[in-house]
Amino acid sequence: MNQLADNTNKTNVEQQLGWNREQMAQRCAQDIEDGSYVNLGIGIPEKVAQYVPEGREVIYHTENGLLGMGNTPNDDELDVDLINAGKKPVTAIPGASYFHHGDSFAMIRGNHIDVCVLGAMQVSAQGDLANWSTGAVDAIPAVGGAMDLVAGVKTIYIITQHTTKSGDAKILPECTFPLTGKGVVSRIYSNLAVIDITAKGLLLTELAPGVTFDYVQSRTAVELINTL
Amino acid sequence: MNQLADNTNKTNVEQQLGWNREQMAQRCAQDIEDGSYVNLGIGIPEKVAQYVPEGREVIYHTENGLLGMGNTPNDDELDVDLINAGKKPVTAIPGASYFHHGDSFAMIRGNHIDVCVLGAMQVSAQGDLANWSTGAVDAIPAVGGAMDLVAGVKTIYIITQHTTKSGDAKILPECTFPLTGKGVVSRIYSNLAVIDITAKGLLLTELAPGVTFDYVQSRTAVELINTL
Amino acid sequence: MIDKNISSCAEAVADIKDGDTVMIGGFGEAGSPIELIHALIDQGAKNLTVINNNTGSGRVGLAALIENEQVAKMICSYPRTANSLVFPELYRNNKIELELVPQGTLAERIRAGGAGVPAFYTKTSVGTPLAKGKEIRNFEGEDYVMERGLKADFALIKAKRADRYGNLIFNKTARNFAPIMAMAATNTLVQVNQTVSLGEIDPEHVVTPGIFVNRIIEVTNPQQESQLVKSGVVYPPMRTKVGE
Amino acid sequence: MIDKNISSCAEAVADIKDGDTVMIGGFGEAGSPIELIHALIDQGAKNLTVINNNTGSGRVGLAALIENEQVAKMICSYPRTANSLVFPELYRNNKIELELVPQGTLAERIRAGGAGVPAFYTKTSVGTPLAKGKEIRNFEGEDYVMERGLKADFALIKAKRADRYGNLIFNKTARNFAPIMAMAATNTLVQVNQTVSLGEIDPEHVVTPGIFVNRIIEVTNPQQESQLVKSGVVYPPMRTKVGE
Repeated sequence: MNQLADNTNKTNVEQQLGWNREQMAQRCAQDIEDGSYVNLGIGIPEKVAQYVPEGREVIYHTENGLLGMGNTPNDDELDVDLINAGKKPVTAIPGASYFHHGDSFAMIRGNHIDVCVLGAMQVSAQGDLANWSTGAVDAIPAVGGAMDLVAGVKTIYIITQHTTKSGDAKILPECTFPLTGKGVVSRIYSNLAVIDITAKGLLLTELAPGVTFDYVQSRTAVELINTL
Repeated sequence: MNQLADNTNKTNVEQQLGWNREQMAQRCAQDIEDGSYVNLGIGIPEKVAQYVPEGREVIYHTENGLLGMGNTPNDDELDVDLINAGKKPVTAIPGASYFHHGDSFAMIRGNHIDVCVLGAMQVSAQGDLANWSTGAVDAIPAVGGAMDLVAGVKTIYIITQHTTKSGDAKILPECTFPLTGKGVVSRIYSNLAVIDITAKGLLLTELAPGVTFDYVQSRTAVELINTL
Repeated sequence: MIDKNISSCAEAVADIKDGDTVMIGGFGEAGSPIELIHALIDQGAKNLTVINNNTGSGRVGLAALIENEQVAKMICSYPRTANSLVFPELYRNNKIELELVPQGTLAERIRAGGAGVPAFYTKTSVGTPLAKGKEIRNFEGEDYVMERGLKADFALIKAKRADRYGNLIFNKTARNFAPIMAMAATNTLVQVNQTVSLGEIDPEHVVTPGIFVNRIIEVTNPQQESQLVKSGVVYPPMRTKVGE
Repeated sequence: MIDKNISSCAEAVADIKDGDTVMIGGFGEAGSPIELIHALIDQGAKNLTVINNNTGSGRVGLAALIENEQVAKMICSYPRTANSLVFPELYRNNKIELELVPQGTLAERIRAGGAGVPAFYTKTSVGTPLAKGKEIRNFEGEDYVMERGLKADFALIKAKRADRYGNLIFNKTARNFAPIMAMAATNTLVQVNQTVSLGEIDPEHVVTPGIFVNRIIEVTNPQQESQLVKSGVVYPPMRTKVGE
């Protein structure tokens, strides 16, 4: 494990620096283009949908068989047979379509989905992602659709706290947790910065308000290239 | 080529012996069980449908995407978008379903169709079938769905003239034409006899009226086992 | 005459044998054939391999089948859910085997099994622990892992409507795994909310053609897993703990 | 705003390049996108690899595209039909390449290409000349041949109805290869008899979800290949023979 030197008792403060959860989702949403087909992971990624700038029409895919997922239903619209991949009730927009799991993952595996936004436990300098298991011996392993999404979707965005609750770096030379996919991540939206993963290295392209490059670098176990 | 010894000028007489085309189809139809899913090849096999005994309900599959194919349409029912695998107009029965080619051949390849009735150029003692090409150098090769059907359908029945127009045997120790499939044929309905292809050999189980075992044997390039 | 309707869930599951592989439709509770699963609990077949995306929740449906120790092995993508109590305990005590499969690979393996494809290649899981021990093969400069088709002796699924030929339509995202499981099982047993006459389902709208269906049981008002879990229902009702 | 409708077949096919691979829907004339094919003839891209079950009939549609010497290679299962005049002549003169593929293998290869599967195994063609040179592999005592997924730069297909998202429904057996070709092509161009508003196609009835569709052209009264052939129509109208 990559442990940062001075992480004692800094945790909560650190995770409150920069963008909060809503703002990370909002920042990511700016990069969702008009007309894209998008799959949003459970947690903060789900929030991206509400922040996509007006005037852009985006179609949401949920891997349990719906293209054109709409908002959370009102109580009177609830249907136990209409849920998302997180098993929460959703709605379907006009122009939606239902299909079975084979077809749904054909969309994913066949490179038809433009963008998938996921959370992360660790991301490596090469864009490897670990987000399904800590590898702990007593844990019940559960992967869901994460490996299919990272292998098949054209662009993978990650929204994550820059460090773990205990202050460990999540952006590492190599992931120490079991991988979800190798070389799959394009961009990270953390609470501190926006970082692009490129062949040249990790490019810091944007800083959250009140955060410095040096500070982000000190929270990152890989050398960052400052493009600002 | 396996040439029979005394085939000169016998051709037409020989092909008129025993069952005619309608009777071969009718004989085969007796073995189509109630409730089966059946795919019928172009030519004589197509005629089987009209002879299935009353009281049996059989569902016909056509590989271009229809389960529940009905009769030939009247002129006022014609729809160029509703055809069979031979590209002839058909109808759909109540309880039919349409699907795309991927799903249609999943039915075939996945062993879901019970019976397929096809024509043959040659059948070997091991149940190898040749029915798509003579291997002639100048011919335009065309295979269609024949190889998929013989590989995937549970039971393959063959309806064929016992010998070629020139009197050559079509039931041979080995096929000399390019194969459609190896070890795929279960039963042959010829104009002369019904022959089962088994691990023990070729069992002659039925003779057409006026035909003797010895006569059939003389028209067959493989030793037959007489079960009568 | 083709009539795939039968009169009870008990009759539907009667011939499931010890050691059989059983696919069970549903993604969480959406599409879960809870009445058929409960009939399988009553029937008692043991040592089953069960294929489902999850492992059930609470102590009803699939979770109850597992709690009743009828399942030797689960093949699934996500054995944890908020109300998953039964599987984790048995798993930690080595009383149940788990084959963890990425969700899309699981779906494609089932589809392949039904389509007569014994094996295929996918990029999913390459470079991860779930590819361990599997053949890796390079096509056009990219690595892929070979995955095997999955078949089953039985599929237990739920649909919205069926005719006597077994043509099925589904309700919204309750469709999920049911159509591909229907293809991959030797015997597909379907509980439907409503049976209709031939011709009432438009041939253009059929999702699962009848050829993939063997038995239909009308269950007009199926129970809802989440309601049962919320009410603390346990199946079978008399049981309070595994083995008692 | 997503609106995949465009105004002409010419605009739809404008960026097809020399050397591209083009899937063309249809089984015989059912589902043949004849107006799109004629637009491709007008456009003139050469050296194409075309994937279709057949090779067209008469001197219109796909046959006319071949006669116009735009097709370097055909991938198909059945290049002969009653009215197939053009392909046989070019083939015998070594002016066109043929990759003959069993129909179900062709369908599965296209479906695999669209589903991100680079290769799969099938029993079809084992022991026949069409398996020659291909990898044979034994699973559970049975031999299978490895077949590769097929992709295309463009798919030209015909549907009955579309909304602006590109959701499609088809008419009867004209559906055939269109849904899988839509999946396998980078750019899927669809001529439809009718365009409708969002929501007019029931989400349960959508056959091809819009994600697989790029451009929609409404052709209200498409020509019928068999009628054109019967009337002796030649496309383009001024041509009487190849090369003139």
